[in-house]
Amino acid sequence: MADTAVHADEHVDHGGHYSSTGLSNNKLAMWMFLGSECLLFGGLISTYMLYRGRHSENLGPDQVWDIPFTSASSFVLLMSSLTMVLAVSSAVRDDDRNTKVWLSVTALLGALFVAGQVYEFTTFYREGLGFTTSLFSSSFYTLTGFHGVHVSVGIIMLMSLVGMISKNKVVGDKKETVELFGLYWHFVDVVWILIFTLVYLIPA
Amino acid sequence: MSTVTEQHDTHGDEHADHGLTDLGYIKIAIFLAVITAVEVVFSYTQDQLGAAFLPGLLILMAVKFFMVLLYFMHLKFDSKLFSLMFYIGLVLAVGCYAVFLATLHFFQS
Amino acid sequence: MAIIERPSDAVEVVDETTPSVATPESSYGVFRRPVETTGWKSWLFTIDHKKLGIMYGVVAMFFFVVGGIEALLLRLQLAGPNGTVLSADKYNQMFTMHATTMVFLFVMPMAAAFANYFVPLQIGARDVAFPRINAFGFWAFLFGGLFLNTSWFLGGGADGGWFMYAPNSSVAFSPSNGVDFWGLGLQITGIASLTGAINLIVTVINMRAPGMSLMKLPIFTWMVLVVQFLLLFAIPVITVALFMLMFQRSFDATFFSVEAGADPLLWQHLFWIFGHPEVYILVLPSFGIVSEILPVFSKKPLFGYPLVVFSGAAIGFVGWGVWAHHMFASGLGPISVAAFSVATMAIAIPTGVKIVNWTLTMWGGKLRFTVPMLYSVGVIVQFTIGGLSGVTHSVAPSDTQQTDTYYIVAHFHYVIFGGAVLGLFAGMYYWWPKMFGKMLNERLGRVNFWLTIIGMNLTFGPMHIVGLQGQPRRMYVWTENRAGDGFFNIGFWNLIASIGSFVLALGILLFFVNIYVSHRKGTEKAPLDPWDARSLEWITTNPPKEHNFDRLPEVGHLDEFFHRKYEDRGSDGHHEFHQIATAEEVVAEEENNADGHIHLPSPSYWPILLAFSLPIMAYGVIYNVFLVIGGAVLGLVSFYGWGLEPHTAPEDDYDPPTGTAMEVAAHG
Amino acid sequence: MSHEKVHYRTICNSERATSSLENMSSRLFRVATTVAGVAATTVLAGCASDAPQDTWKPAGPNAQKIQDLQWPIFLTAGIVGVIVMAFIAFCVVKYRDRGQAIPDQAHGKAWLEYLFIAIPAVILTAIAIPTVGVVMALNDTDDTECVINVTGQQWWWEYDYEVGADGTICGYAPSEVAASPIITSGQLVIPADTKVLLRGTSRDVIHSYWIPRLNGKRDMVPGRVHFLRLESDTPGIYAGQCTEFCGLSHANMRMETVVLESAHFQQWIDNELEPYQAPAEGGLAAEGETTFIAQCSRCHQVNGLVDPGNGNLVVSYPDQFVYSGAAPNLTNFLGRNTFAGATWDLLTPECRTDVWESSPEEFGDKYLAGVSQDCLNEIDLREWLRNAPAKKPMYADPAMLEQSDGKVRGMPYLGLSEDQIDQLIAYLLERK
Amino acid sequence: MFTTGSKLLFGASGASLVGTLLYGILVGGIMGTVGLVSLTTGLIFIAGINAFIRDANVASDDVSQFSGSAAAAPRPASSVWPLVVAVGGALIALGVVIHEVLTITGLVVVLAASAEWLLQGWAESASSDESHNSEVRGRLAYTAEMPVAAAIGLGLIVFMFSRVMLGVPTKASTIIAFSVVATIVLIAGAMISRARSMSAPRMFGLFAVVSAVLLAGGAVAGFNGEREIKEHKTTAYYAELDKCGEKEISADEHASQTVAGKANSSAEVTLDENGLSYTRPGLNMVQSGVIQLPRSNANNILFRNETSEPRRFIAEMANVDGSPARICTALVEEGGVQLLTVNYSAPSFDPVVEESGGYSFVVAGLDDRIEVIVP
Repeated sequence: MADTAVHADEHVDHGGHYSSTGLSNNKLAMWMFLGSECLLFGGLISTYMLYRGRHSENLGPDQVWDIPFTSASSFVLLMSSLTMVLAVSSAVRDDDRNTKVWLSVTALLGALFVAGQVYEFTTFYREGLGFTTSLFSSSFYTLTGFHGVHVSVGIIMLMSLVGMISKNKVVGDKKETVELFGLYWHFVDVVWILIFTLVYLIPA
Repeated sequence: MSTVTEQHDTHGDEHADHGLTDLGYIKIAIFLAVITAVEVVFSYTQDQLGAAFLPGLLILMAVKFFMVLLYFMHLKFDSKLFSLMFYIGLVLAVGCYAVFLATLHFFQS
Repeated sequence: MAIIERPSDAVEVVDETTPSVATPESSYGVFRRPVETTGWKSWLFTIDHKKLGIMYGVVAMFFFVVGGIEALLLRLQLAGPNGTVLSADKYNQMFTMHATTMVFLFVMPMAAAFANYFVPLQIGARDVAFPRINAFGFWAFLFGGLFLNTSWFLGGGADGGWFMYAPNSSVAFSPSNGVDFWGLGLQITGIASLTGAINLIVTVINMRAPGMSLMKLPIFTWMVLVVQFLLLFAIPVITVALFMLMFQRSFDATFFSVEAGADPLLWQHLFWIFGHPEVYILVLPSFGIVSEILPVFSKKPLFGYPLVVFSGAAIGFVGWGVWAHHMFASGLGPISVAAFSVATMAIAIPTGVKIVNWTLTMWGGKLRFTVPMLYSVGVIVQFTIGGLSGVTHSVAPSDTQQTDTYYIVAHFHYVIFGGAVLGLFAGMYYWWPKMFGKMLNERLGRVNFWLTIIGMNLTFGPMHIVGLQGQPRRMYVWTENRAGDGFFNIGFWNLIASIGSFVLALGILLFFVNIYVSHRKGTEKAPLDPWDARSLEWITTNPPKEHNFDRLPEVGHLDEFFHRKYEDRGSDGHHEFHQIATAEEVVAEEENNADGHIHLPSPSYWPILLAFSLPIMAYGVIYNVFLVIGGAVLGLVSFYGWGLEPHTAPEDDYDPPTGTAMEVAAHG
Repeated sequence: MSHEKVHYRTICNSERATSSLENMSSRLFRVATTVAGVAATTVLAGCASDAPQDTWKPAGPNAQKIQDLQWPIFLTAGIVGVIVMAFIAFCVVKYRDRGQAIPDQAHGKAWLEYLFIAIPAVILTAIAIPTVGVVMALNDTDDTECVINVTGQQWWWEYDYEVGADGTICGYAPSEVAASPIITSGQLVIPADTKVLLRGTSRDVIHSYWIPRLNGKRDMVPGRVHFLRLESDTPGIYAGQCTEFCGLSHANMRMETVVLESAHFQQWIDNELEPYQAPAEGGLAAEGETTFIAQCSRCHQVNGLVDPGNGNLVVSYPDQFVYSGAAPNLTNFLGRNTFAGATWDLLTPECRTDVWESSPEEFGDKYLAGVSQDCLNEIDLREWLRNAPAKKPMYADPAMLEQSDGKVRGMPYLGLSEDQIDQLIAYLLERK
Repeated sequence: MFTTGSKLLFGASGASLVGTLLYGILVGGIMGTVGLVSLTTGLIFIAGINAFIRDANVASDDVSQFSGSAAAAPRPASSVWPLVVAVGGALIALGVVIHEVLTITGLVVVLAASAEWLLQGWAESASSDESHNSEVRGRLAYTAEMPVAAAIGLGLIVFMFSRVMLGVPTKASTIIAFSVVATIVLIAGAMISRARSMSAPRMFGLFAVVSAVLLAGGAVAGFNGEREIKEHKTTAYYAELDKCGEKEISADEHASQTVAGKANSSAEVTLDENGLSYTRPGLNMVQSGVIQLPRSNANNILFRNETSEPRRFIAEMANVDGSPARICTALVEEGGVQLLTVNYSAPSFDPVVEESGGYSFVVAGLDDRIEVIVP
């Protein structure tokens, strides 16, 4: 840990508290949380990679995927990352109106992505890939389900953030809160980038 | 009785956030969309690519991963401590799970 | 409860003649933010790291007694051949719950107790970085522990061993709800540890006193930092495994069922990737405590401080690469077995460095053998025995002879009881005056120490021999025809171990007697600096004020308190230390120029509510899905209640300023 | 050891000081007990008795390889332990507070610290190299001469002998061509001086096959096939026990490996494969046969058993009644001398010690004699037939069954009457 | 703070809640649980009302305080919640007739609306100045309103849009619908953020129109049902029809050709030019002709095809009652690997098995076979 011997006044982070590294506690906590989430999604992805061939006599991965649709939904999640960044940059410019607009657009795009997931799961289920059909299906649904829950929680946070900004109830530094929500959202998008390539594009 | 919740007025010593401009972000987003499209094309032309298929896909994935990480998540411009926190988690995850899959003969053809 | 009218700005409350408007007790009635500083509410809704530390300690000691009773029952069953004290099923539940309670509900929370209480004090901070998350962590741990132990009354405890290998953990092989309670209970305590880890890492990195660089950090805080990093990255792995176990048991997924072609080793790998960092999480905090205590009673700084820090970090980091040494006999390929065997040996080096540095700290010192010092020397001795017996089965071939026998039981009891639990007792005796203002009785402490050491060696020593004579672990009964003949056979050693366990129990009982004796009426208060200590937490009153430091201390040296009390007047290499200030003077100097406005975050009831929603959801998974939805809604609402709540309560949450007699009188 | 002396004198500071009496007594007392404790444990370990599963008494080349690697490491650990304890004890005695001045606040000497990294590193590399060698040696199974399938299930072991392509079993040609391969349980019979490879799996949970005197243990994991090399030069009976927690009766899941000379092994194979002889008409054994067919043949298979009533082959389907899908094959039940997961003896105590403690030369004949009428331990066998779940805890009572869809785990309570038990014992006496 | 009245009520509802839980878990029994549950809800409802109605706290005998209190003074403002409660009640009735989902939604609407109604009544009487009242209401309500509103919004969008995508006739049209809506949202967002002049009410109007369209689309798609998605036929299905033949069947197209994690396989069967052979992991002896597998135990058999044209691997199971006659993999291309989990319940010397030719591993279209002995 590089010992940042920085003189005192620079140590006051924009939260107003004294801090030894000049960084905000919340952002440090969020990055640590994302670091530990790597382990969580890493475990789920490696379980999926182990069990992807295990569907004795049942539907295999490539018989079920609908690559065009999934790439469209990946495109949507990517764009929601863009709108999130625009929301953060307008928050930094203290332009509340645009922040709210871009946050709602991000939430809407996220909702579209989740709708796409629900659609995809229903079609797989109709095609005979239930949660308990085979090891491949159990591990696939668990991985994408966990990711879907993270996206949905993110959307609910985004929508309530819009509500909080409009009612001016945001506790602490508004810029930083929007930035932290942005970090969470980008992490969820980054995890989908991994899932999209490893699960869908690499044929079993 | 003032009922406005404590609103810290952020005093201006915030170091200039020299991230990208909005236009810069849009350019990156388009670049990522193009890479996604290339990846999908890769997945359809597996047999033409032969051996370069798997490494190609993985490299494209890594490029997208780090693009979003460094630019959208501002890791490139923020303090090294944030990158350290995230990269310890990433390295541990990739390392441990790679060894775990290796012991289960995952990488044998 | 409901609101009494507030004076509206429009109406000018001027003369006394208008009806005496009952000033608002407060505007929100029962939903008011709790701001009391005394009484049960101050404990229930506290966010003060000291109160939470004490509560962690009390609950951990309670679970220590529960785990201890389970251990005594196990030893009673194995005292003689064909034991009838416990049936096979009860025995399996007993040893599973003994291990789970001791690891997850005693040693980890006890370390959390010391970490919560002393890390802010040692780095010169007023509180942890996120006080309300700290409160949530404690309550989630408490509810998780209680949830885990309600399994006894709802169909029997978990009965698959503390690492709950698959397929034995599936519904067909352990039909009772015990394993569900085990899995969901550990999820809840896992969430508690994860939030605690994030909280403490940010505290140590970001809230050190001015001047305290990372290389001037007290060694206990260093070890806690390494432990929290281990927790931060280990808990998600066990969360993945426990979710899969839950899906398998409650929603009949097929993760570990062999009929679908599953590989049971998936559970073993995931559990031990968490499991091995977990055992370093157990032992490193008490390494930190011992490294704090030895310099104080040797009157010498810790020998090779930077190396002790780096070896702690090395243990933590290399700990991630050795997990498969728990699985040498489970059929990994020869290359993996050889690789993990060598990696496991590599861990012995930093551990060896720690033991040597402790001894060299004592070398040339001025040793005073108070009870904390006795316990610390006990840790060095017992942990060395445990460490050396560990080296013998880091060698894979000899591990295939020893794994899953009582030799391993002996090894990990020497390492965890000898290494961690003795260290925690040393910490309690050392920091008791700081926490409670009273000294624990020295004579009773010595008897407690010696009984514990003798009991421990009598119980776990013979297990080495019984293990090498081939008695496997987790056998609910041993019989004559496998015990071998001659006087010193397995039977003899099992009997000695059982007797030893009761001596140990007596030793531990004496600790509680000591607490009672030292806190009776009339026992005088402890002096401000009873041990002539060295680190920053002693520059506070006993027990410390709510805001810890009147002035954030300016830190110049590693052992700041020692350097404020003593000055080196020697010249050209010859050292001569003279006391320049007593502890009282140092503390008084701090009080004289206290900071003006100290703003402390105020208590809140959202953490306990959010923590309470977790067991409701867990019961829902086992009994009825609507409970899950109810718990989820409660969780969501309290999550947002917490999110919308400012750090410090706006004034209208407080009772009217107690200063104005009139309101108080009117309100009555 | 020489370097030890040098560095001790330099760093120990020279002041001497008096010490109060009280400190002296507690110090000596502590040092005495630490040294006594360490000495006691090592001494007592030495004179432990010869338990059957002693891991320090190898009786085969594989266990010998482990033992040759193991004992020097125990010795090194002991020596390092004694040195460290002495180092601590010396420190504790020497530097007690005798009122000396505040010691030099030394923060540590770099070279000393690196020395104490180097020494363990050297010792550990010295241990690591032979370890890797032995790991590789124990795992190469190319020179296998005999493959036997070992299958663990809840709470007993089953062995079936691989019939090679040329019809031989472990290289021994049976006198008649076998209708079905040899299946036994509890006691694994192997020829002496042969490189036997156990190919092991499990039918329900993870078990672990371990004969301490022949080789280390190997987990038998369901859905996986693991290999364990067993070999022994001296005939005899070597005890072992399942050592991976496998549920209720993990403690009652034992096994023995019986090592026979090649002639005796040939005799054993021929005895195992001789066709089924029905018991003499009208005798108690004949009634026992009908009771066996009625009560036991649903799960227990006796190869070649023909139902006298309708003359067709009696085939048992344990997987419809037992959750793990198998029950011990009783074709040569009294050919072995333990039963019910090798936990109880079929021999009376005297006969048992006679067979178990016999010298390697006459062990073969004693073992092949099987269990005679007067040597039969009737108490345990009757108790087992009367109420098996009471004797050995198994999930055999219907209340616990709905999770394992109605199938029992282990032998259920059959409610046999006393004379039915007599008939069965008479019948079983002929199964050798 | 707690008046005696509310202490009694809160205590009673707490006690009955615990009683219901204990009774429900330990004893069970429909009648008891229903009775206790209704008792608890009643008590909680009354305690709730008592907590919200202000005068419960004023000492009843102190007339001066009562007359002076603000509750008596201002007229309660108009509120929408009574209307919503009525709509909820209607929904419940409607649901009983049409579909019970409506009843549940009606119930939820009634509960939510009455909670809001009580809250508003309580907040209004908090004090006479307006800003404090909204502040008080906000502080309590937002904790529940914001997340629940967000969750309902998310649920609506996801459900409605997925119904639309399922209702659309072909796969291609789903993708088009999906990307079109996404681009519209994106462009609309860009335009709104550009156009500074957009005032709040116009934006609110736009938002109302969009949600109306979405609801209508979802309802229409929901009612006329999903498009017909046919179920993929698996090799298990064809095995029952005894169609594990040589030629390709619909279960074969782009079947996956790799199996990860080969550590836990009982045997690896390889088909090459000179026929079928197998190796057991850990014992590198290539064997053929006969293989011995344990009985009633799941064995993972890996099949690797080294020949040039695609082959199908079949395990003959000699249909002992209950188990299918044979199970087979999909067609394995050259160099591909597939997994088959076999479980033999009867021994190979069982007469039923012997009549049907015994257990064996065969490849469709070739006569080479590996006989399986099950002891």
